[in-house]
Amino acid sequence: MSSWLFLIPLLPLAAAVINFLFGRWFLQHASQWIATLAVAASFVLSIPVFLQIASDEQSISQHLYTWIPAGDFNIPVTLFVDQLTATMLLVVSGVGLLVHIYSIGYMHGDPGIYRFFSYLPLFVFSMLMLVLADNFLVLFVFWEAVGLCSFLLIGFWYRRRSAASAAKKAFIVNRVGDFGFGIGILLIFVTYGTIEYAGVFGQVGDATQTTITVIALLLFTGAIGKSAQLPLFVWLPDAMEGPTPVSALIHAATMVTAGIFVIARAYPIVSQSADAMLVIAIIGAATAFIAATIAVTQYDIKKVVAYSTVSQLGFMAFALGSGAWIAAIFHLVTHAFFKGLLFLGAGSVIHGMHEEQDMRKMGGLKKYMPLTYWTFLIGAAANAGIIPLAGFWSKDEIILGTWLGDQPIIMVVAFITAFFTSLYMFRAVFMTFHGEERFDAEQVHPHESPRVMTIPLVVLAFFAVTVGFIGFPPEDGWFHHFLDPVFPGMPHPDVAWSTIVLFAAISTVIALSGLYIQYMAYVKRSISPRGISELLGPLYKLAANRWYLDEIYDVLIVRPLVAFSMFLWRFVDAQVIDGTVNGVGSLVTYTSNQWRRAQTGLIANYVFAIALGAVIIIGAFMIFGSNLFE
Amino acid sequence: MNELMPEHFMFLSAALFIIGMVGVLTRRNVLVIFMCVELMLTAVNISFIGFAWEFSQLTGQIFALFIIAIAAAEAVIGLGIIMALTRQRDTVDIDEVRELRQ
Amino acid sequence: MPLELVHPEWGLIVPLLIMVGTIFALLVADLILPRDNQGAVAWVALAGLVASLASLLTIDWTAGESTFNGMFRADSFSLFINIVVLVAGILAVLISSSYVQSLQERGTMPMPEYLVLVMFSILGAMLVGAAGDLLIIFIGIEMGSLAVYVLTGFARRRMTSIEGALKYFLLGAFASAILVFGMAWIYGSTGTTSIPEISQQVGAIMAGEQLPEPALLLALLLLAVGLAFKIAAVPFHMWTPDAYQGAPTPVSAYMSVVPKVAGFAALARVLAEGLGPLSETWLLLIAILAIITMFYGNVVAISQRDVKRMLAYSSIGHTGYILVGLAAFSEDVPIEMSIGSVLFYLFAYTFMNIGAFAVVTWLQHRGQGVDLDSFNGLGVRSPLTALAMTVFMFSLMGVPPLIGFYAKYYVILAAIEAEMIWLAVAVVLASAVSAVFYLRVVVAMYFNDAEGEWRPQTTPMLGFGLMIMAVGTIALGFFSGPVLDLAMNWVDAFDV
Amino acid sequence: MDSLPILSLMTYSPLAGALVILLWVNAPANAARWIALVAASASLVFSLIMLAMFDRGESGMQLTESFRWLPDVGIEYQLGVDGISLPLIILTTLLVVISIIASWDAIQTRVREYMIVMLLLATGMIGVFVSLNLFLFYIFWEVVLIPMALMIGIWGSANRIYAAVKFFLYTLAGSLLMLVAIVATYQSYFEQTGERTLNVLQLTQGDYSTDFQMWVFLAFFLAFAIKIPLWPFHTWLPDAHVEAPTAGSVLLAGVLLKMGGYGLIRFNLPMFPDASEAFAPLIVVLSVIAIIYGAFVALVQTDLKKLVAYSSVSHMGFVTLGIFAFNAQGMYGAMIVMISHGLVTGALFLLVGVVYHRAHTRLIEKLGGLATNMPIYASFFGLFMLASLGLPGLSGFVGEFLAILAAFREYQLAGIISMAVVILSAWYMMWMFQRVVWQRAPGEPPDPDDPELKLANGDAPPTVAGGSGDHHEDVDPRTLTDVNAKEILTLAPLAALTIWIGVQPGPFMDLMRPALEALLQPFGGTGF
Repeated sequence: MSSWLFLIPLLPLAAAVINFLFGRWFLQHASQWIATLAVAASFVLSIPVFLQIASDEQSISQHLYTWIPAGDFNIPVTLFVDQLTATMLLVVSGVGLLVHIYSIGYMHGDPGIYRFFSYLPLFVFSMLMLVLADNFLVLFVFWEAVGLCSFLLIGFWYRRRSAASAAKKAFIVNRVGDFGFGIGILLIFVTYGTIEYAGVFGQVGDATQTTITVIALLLFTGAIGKSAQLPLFVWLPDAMEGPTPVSALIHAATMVTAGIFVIARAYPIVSQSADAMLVIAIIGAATAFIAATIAVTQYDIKKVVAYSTVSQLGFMAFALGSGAWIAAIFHLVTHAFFKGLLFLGAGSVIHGMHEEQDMRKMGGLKKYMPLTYWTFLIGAAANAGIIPLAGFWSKDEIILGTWLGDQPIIMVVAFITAFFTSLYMFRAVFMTFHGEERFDAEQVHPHESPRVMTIPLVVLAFFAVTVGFIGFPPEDGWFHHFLDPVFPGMPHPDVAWSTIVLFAAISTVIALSGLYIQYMAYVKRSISPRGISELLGPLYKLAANRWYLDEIYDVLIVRPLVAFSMFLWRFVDAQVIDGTVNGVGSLVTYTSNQWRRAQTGLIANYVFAIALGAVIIIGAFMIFGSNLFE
Repeated sequence: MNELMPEHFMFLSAALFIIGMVGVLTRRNVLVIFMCVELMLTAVNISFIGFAWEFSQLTGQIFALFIIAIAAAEAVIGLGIIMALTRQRDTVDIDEVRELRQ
Repeated sequence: MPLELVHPEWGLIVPLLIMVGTIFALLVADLILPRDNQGAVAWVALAGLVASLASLLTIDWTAGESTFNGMFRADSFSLFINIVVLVAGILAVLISSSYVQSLQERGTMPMPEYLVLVMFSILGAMLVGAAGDLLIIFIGIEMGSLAVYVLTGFARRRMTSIEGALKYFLLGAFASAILVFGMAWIYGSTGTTSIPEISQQVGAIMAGEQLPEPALLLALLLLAVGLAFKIAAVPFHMWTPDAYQGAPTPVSAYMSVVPKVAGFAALARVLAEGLGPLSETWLLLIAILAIITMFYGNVVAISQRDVKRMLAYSSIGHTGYILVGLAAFSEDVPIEMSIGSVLFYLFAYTFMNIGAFAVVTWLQHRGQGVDLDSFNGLGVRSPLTALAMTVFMFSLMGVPPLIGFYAKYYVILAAIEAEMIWLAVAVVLASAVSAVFYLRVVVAMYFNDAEGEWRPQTTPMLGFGLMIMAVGTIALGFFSGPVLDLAMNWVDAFDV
Repeated sequence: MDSLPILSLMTYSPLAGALVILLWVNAPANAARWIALVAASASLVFSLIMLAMFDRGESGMQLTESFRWLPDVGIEYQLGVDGISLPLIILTTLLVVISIIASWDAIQTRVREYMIVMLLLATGMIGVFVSLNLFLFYIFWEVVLIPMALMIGIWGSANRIYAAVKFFLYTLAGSLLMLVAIVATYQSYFEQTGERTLNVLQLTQGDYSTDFQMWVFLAFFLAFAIKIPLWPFHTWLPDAHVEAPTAGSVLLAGVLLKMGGYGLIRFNLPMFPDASEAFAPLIVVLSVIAIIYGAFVALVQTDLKKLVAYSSVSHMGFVTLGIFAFNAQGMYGAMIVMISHGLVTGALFLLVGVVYHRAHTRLIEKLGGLATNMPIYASFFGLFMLASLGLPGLSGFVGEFLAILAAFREYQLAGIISMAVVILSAWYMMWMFQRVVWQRAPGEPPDPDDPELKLANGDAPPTVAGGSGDHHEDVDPRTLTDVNAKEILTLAPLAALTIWIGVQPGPFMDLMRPALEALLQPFGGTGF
């Protein structure tokens, strides 16, 4: 079967190219079907791959061609599938397919639809290649490629300054991460002489502990950028400028999890360095907490979901950091479904509200768009970790993992964050669908979205409910056994049922308390959110202003660099270097003007010059060159 | 007691030559300068003759003859140019002839 | 002692005899032809020059025969000098005939006299080239100079012309006096005026001694000074800018080449051949003169607006380059390149420098001045002329593949073969400086817009001359092989 | 040597075209254009034939031609190609054809002269890459200067004369010392072997004393460093680029800069290995400075051409960085960067030319929203923008990554610092792209549903006064037409090659392998 493995990424690529070349003049709306079919095909093709991996636990690989034959730096392009990849294949192509279907409805009538449906499959292609790569450089290539697609799709409505800026910001911030990632690859090559997974992982131990730590951290810098960890997550909220399906696919379900995927992929290296894992855990926890606090204060429905994404990515990160590898991947999978669902739901709301995103102008939409409501509710509940939805199992397991990986502080942070999670999720639900209608009924006529959009919602909702059970019972589910080969030598502490139940109970209580508070606040109105925000004062302002990260970057990095560049250009280039060059020129001219004065025009002086010259020469020779005076 | 030695010729010619040179350097009148040049040539002639006398050859004397001839030609041309000058501008003072400079 | 008259070998002096004949023909033509229509004489002169050039073939130069008791020598060196000056003469006649006849200069300029003077100075230069005796060198140089003094003042109604002539004449006479005084001292300290004998005598004197005796040294320096004046080496160059600027343009063209050639021929004959054994003494002097000269000339040229004056300074700069070749001379191991590069440079210089002046002449014919602005927009007004001027400028700048580059290359080669890398570096630095003012002309021609009135006029002869020189400047570089071989033969000429 | 003198044919067919135009005194403009196009295409065809005749297995010079020219001074007419020069030659011939097509409509004044100059330039550039005799090389090297200076000075924009003169003097001054060095090498070889030759392959055999190598190396290096241009010898480049006509910029960036890198590879390394080793650290430092410096300065440019020019300084830094790491990746990197930079930057200048031809300004703040009416243009622009900022899968990445890797192997810090360019290049390129191709022009009414307007913040662009001296009224992109067939014809091949090299550089690298291996022998040939 490995013979047609290459079709899985190729079909979306083909669709992308066709739509890009012919979309504008020939295909127009037809492009959407080409794209959707291609992605569907690659989804269908990935199923047997998954099944084969599941049945016989052999990894598959297919060599395509040699990319860079630069002496001993020889980079093949080889597709490689193991359990981790297989899982990602299904997630990517599956969610990708649903988003494609959804987009048919969402993007209907947009003049640039052919661009949309060439960028989107291009993204699917890149993401598939990213997970299929068998060496770090190819991984890096498509790491950048997904970044490009995200750039193109965020800037899809490029005539908006905000969209264009957001796209640029996303790409550049990601590049900051890639800077470290790239150096990591260089270091890997210099250390191990190869950058193919097999080769590297085979000889991890050969390097010194510091080297391993440095490599691990460098790889993680890449993840920080791509998976929107502190301090680089600033690009993700802005990325919401893109069409909502894009946010669902790229900025929730797949691309942003690439960082998590890479760390998991680099398990043999990362797991060797306790320091690196600690750093990862801390950064992850911090990210999860900060993002959650911000999410509570946002009014833009998409921004809420976006920050929740950042927060969830933080969960995955510190899961990895504290050794709960499988839990992280598990959460990655469940998160893909419920977060995708949440975004699509939000999109459906926005669609129904005529592109209105501010929750303060919504409310009581429940009766206008019931299907959207229920699906969104499921997603929110899953995200908040209400038993028995998917989010509950994975998140609960992560928190458990932190305890098992004895990181008590992280665990506490995790619980607090979980509380905030349910706060902002249900805040969004109640502000949007309950309470009185705050929109002006003359202009806005809320309506349910068309079938093509709601069906994906339902499918995703179904998974958001069920997918959690692949990880049941906790620590010992089918999913764990499936992924086990990917993380060889990972400790399997056998956990007492009591512990599991205890943790489950705690997180359920937390989740429900959040739900209760928000119900009181936005439905029963017995608590005034404004009152609380005034109570918190500066803390609230801090969160509401996204912890001032953008401003800090602007003042500390952007402006100084621009000033420095101006200095280099205006002073070093124009004054120093060119000044020297022109200085030589003017010096020669000046000398010329001085020397020409010797030419007085007076014969007397001319004769004198001749005589003087003769005398000097003769004199010089008489003194130095002869024995006249002896 | 004092018979003629080659040195006498040489010192005489050297003296004349330097006198001529100084004249050229100091005087401003074209004609005088020209005369000084002629004086220098004469000095050369003397030294040639002197050497010829010393070596008792004819070569030097022939050379001197040629110098005299050429000096004559030079005189013709020089005076011609000076005439043209005076025709253009009524002066023989070289300091007034400095349109071309720098 | 008795002088026995030997029967001279007239065969060896045929080229000179032809020149003399031409001169008589011109004088006769002057008598018979009416004043107002003397265009034909130009053809007479050309015919004479070409015939003389052709007659060079009748002589076997490699034999190095000589006549008049070795006073006149027909060797490869003199052959090369003859070729250069005759070619220069042809080009000069081509570019000047129309200028002299037309009324560019106030007051008439009688064609035949002009040509006669040109012929005389060429004859002088040929004599210098063939000189085997100081006397011949003196006569040749004077013959050339005297003629050129007159030519400089030939526009006798224009004060600047007179002024140039006067300055040139007075300084020239002064320098000749110094030169001939030097000759006297040579004669005094060696007892002969024949160059080969001088070299033997000096060799004998120097045998064993490190330092030359003062008299000989004095003689050497006086000669060097006298000749340095003729080739316009700093600080004996003062006359050059004024004379070039004052003289009628074709004359400037002519006098920028032939007297220089004569001067270098004399230098080579006297210093390299006659005083070769003294070379340790004079090489350094020449090298220093070379550097001072090339930098002074090129630097001062930058601040000139008058193109003729600019070219005058540039010609001073080129003197510096050529001196480098001479400074590469060495007595014991003959470096073929040294004098060879000097000769080749003179050859190359003939084409590009006369060419540059010719374009100025061409512009004056069309009512333009001689300052830089009169070149504005030439690229549009007359693309071909502009192209020719561009070729000359870049060639003078030493940009490949033009002949000027080859000349400079050989000079540098000579310097480096003589292990004087600093001299080579000086040459290229000076060329870099020179690029500035040569480029300025090109900029004016192509980048600036035309201004001033434009008097179209047909000057076939001048155009033809321009074409020859442009083509020569381009082509003779590629095929510089034979020319170079010819130049290299100086070695067997000066049996060093 | 086989019958067909393919190299000479390739080199002189443009010259022949130039002569035809020159002699046909009153040729109509179109005739001149067509003659030029035919001549250039002929040379392109010949270069492709050469590629076909080329034996990829061989490391030495191939298709050599030679005849004795001025033997007594060691000057011979010797041509030949190897895996190093071949790609650059084809790049040259291709770019020349493209430039001629690109100036078809853009140049309306003095077309005859323009085409003559263009063809002379072509012959000079090809000659530089094929000549094996130092003298011949020097001739071609200098011959390139004059037509380029004329092109800038005559057909350039506002401040052209200053730029032309600066370009000419700068580069001439640089190359003159090389002339002395050439002669010195010749002499030194003559003293060693008693053989008078300027043939590079022979001169490489000689062994020169170390201090001799030192100064001769520097003399060569100066000439090449100015051409590349390496910091701090780069200041002629922005002026020249800004003032030159589009085709001029294309050839300047596409080929002339490569002559510097080629010279280093062909002459400095083989002839003076000791000096190369000795100076390597210094040069690596300069390269890193150039890479970062160029990127920073590009960050604040307001003139499109200046921005691309400074980005060139940054990119070309990778060439020297790779070369002087002395390992396989470095050499491959340097070569591929040269090719890729030729394609990408050439294309970027073409694109700038397209918009300049329509909107008559190159000022970034005057432009905007080009994507709306010029979708094809926008696509090309995006592609080359991405290639220039080193997006993997496009040509830029392969070369630069290899160069960085090579540097990282030898000088870790240099590798790390130069890696930072991935951020900076993304920054300035994306900023430019966002301003010019996306958003809206200042001339247009703003977007009503732009949230930016409601909460008016967002990154304020670094606004800098100055830039090109062209007229400045705002441009309304709605009046601009998309690229026409001719322009697509010029851009498409570059795009294709850019993608090809990015996706599968293998064939190109196989072409160079033998030559590069041989080149690296004296340096231990690490990395193979």
